[in-house]
Amino acid sequence: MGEKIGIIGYAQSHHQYEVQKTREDLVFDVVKEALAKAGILREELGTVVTSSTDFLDGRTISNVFLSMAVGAFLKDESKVEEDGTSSLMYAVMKLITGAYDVALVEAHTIGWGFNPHQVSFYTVDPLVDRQFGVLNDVSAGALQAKMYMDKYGVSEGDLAAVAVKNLGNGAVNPYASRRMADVSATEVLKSKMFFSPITELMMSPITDGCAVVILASEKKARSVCKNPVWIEGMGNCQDPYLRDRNLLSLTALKKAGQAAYQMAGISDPVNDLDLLEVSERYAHEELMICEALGLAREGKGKFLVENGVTTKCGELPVNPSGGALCADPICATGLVRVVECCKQINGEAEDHQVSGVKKALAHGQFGICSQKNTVIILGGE
Amino acid sequence: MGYVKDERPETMMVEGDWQVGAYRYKAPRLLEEYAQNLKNKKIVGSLCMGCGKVIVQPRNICGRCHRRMEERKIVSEWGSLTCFVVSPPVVKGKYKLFGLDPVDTGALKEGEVMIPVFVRFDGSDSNIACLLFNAKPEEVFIGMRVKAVWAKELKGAMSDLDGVEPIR
Amino acid sequence: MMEKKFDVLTVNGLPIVQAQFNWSVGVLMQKFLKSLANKKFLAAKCPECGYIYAPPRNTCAKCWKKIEEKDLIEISGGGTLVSYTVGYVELDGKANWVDLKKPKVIGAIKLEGANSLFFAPIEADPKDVKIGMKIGLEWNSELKGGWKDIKHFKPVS
Amino acid sequence: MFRNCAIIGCGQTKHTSKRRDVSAAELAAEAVNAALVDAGITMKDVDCVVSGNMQGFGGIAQPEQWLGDWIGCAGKPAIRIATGGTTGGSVGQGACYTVASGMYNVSLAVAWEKHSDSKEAGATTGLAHVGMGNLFHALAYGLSLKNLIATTAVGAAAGVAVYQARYYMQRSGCRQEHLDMVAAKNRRCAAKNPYAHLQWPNCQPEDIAKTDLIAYPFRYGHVCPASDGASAIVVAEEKFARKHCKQPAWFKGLASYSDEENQLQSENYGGVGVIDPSEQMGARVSAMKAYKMAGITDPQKEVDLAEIYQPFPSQELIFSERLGLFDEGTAWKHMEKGETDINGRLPISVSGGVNATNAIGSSALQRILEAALQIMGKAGEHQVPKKVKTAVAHGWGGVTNYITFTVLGDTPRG
Repeated sequence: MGEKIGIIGYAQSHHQYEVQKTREDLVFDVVKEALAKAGILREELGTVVTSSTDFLDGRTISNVFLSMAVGAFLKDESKVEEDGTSSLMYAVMKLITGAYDVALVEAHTIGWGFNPHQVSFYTVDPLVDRQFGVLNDVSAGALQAKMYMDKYGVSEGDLAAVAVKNLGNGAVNPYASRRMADVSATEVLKSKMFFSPITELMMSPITDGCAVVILASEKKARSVCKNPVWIEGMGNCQDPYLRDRNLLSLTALKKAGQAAYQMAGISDPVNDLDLLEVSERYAHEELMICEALGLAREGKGKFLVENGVTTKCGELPVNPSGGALCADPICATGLVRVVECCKQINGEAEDHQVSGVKKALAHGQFGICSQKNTVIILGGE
Repeated sequence: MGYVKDERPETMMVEGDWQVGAYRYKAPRLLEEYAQNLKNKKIVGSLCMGCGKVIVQPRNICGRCHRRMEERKIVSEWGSLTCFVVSPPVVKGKYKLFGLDPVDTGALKEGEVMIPVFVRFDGSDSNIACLLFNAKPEEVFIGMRVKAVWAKELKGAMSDLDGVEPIR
Repeated sequence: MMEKKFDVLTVNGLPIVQAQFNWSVGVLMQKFLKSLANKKFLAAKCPECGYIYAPPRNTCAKCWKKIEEKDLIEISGGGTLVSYTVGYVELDGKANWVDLKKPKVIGAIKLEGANSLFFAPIEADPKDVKIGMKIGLEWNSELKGGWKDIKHFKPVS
Repeated sequence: MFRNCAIIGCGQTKHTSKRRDVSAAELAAEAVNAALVDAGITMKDVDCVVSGNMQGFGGIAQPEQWLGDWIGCAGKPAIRIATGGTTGGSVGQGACYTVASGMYNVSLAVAWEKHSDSKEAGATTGLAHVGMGNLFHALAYGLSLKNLIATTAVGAAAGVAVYQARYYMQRSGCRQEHLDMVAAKNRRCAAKNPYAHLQWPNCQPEDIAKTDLIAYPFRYGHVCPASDGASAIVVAEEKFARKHCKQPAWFKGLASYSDEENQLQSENYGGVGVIDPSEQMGARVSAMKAYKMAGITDPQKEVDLAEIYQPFPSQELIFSERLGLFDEGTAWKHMEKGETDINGRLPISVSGGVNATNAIGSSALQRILEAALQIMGKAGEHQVPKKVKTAVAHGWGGVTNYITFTVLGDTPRG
């Protein structure tokens, strides 16, 4: 990357199933908080990139009435209709060109307004799968989980272990919506079955939520911020549609990860990274994500959890904030991961702080079975 | 000579729907406040303490100053036209809203000529769209002074402000 | 239409409002749907890389070669079950989860003679379903040329 | 650092009201193929795909997940950008930023719309969905049906553009006959563009004046159609561009500033502080920024051609002034003299523009594409006779508050 881009401000909302705020207020409050954190005024913004989708928000051109709330009045504005990490990537690219100094990235989803799983049904092939009416993100996720478990000998208990780990982590995260301390594997397995093997506690909860990150060019970042978090690498990739894709591994994430590692000069992710925050919509996805990011060989992801490598006090903590299993505001989930990484690097994560985090990886995904993936590598000074 | 026609074969179609009506939204109580004030023949707007703009109907956030508009201001029921359009006579079946014909529902009468206008009520910095009554289309001009026409029965609803009419 | 709660209001939509669509399918897909009436299940073989798409499509995603009508081949419609899930709920189309009285099996079928997976409900008792099973296609008695011609997918012994 | 980048290939489909010979995926693929062929490259050369459309119109959420395989997303970095009417413009600018930042060398931008997939004419529910939350909200507080119909939908199609036109006409002294002239020019130009939708060879203002009135000043002959169609461009960095293209169209400046909502309502049925929707502050600021980036000091002299997003003829006049191409209130006078015609001093929307072809998601990308074609000299029958050195492409969307503005040139940025 030619120029260095730093994160100077970030904020997230308290994610809940039904936030008692209008969409406009929800976004406005978080944007205000992030601007205050960065110590800059709205007038100093150069460009604004938002992230939300029309079907999830229930408005065609979902960003159109939010321009004022995100502070984009007479500012360069665009909307990436994907996960927040993709809009972060786009904003970084805009900053690298030098066209603007400061960028605000905003992502939100109102999950309460309309069941996002119904929306996922609207994303499948309208000529084939939508006609059969059985495919949605949960059933497809279950198919993937079953295939993965069958191939690599992973049991339901292994998936439950992931959920137990993340739910336990999320219990001390004040922003998480699903906070269940001391949940046991049996409880996870006994919770309401949706599509076997996926139970309610193995899938991410629907929440409303919003996250904001403010980026700045190196010069600007150093002038306004004591401890900017630098974007060291980023990568993005999309998999083919479900029908023609290898469901057993997340090929797109592998490519995205490699691109990001190369950019950040990381050859051995296990040693070079201090922490990962990944968006796992289902328990099995965390295992597959860890494998695709090179933390374990294919099919061996379960040993990371079993041996405690990825716990909060393990060698390489994954999702100390609880991850998407504790709060999943669809479009914002990836950006929340970035915010969590920044907090960890700056030592602001309070109860779920991991000590000595210098380099962290944030992952965002979008689409059925993690079809689109973005990887961002962040580093402190 | 007219438009060039483009003929091409058609393939079969498969169907699907999108339940737009099943969405839910959260809204602030501003419109409630506005409607309740209409019952007392008052038009309320929100005032931004940053730029001093008064917006009717009240809105929550001033994007110019990026701050909440917490103050309220009652604006005059007198105002001036900033824009007007004369519609052609209403014809049954020509235009439908959500599958309903305005003439069938009794909202409009066949052959009626409407004059939708934008009005800026004195003391406000925004337009309101409504209908102009008691005026002939050829008399209307931009900048015309108008005043609010209130519904016969005030219910505390948006329909209390029926429209505007010229001040004579 | 509205309920009072906290400082914000909940605005519900009008259930009568819905958007309806009819997606045109294109030439190859039309051929596929029409030939279902003759109990034929078509697939498209990429003339360049040989990858077989079922149902057919006109552009190869792997090598970006145009696929034409001459590249259509017939396959059985049956295949091997590579994964399945038992659904205890389903979406009602209006964004609600509805509990199913009778759980439903959804399968990912690797179609015989094709490279694509096919996702479909499978008519079977959840207890009897196993990965690696052979799945066959059963036709409806009335054939009109469309998806409704397929009665269901079912394990074959 | 802004790395030089240029458009090296353009592809679009024939636009018409019903493209039912193809599926939405095949439609988008058609444009992508044409762009690759035009650039003389294969999909292997493409590093990144930027795509977009308006999902509510086709009823498919996040369609690039399904039809990504048709437009080359599979196994590649892919970004979906959608900003309403400006979707195409944002997609084109997105492709530019991906290359200009040095992240990728060759990017493909593709945008499409398939209105005929909706069962209603013009996908009205998808469109009304913009303010659906507002509408449900206001109806619950007793918004009268009569008021609603009268104010939001005078004559169904025209909506707020009627008011905007009235404001402009009041400000500038332009008359209805000038709108006829603009519409006739666009129909005539479209007849020379094989991809355009509403083609009417030798259309004269009198022909347009014969069509029925929707609401003064608009006639049926003025209004844009709802088209099916797609367009795609290939953007490449300098070295690659020079190798593969004799005359690439270089990106010189770009901006997309948004204004306050221009149409009476904000979220939750609040009012807005914009009195005059023809003022278009967003367009003015975008133009300022883009001209500055491109090093243009006097756009009236330096711009050779403009592609303006004008679903209604009044908007061609409004935006050509707001973008600094004419003095305030004079665009119609220049148009009257034939300066904006295909062989005029400053040809505007000689492809027929959005007035003749409106596949919403793709329309704004088509503006960039047509501007590029003129610079590359590939426009064919509607190529302007003079040498085009600098061309500008504009798009508006949202509730007339979003603007994309792109300056293209025949030489790279200095």
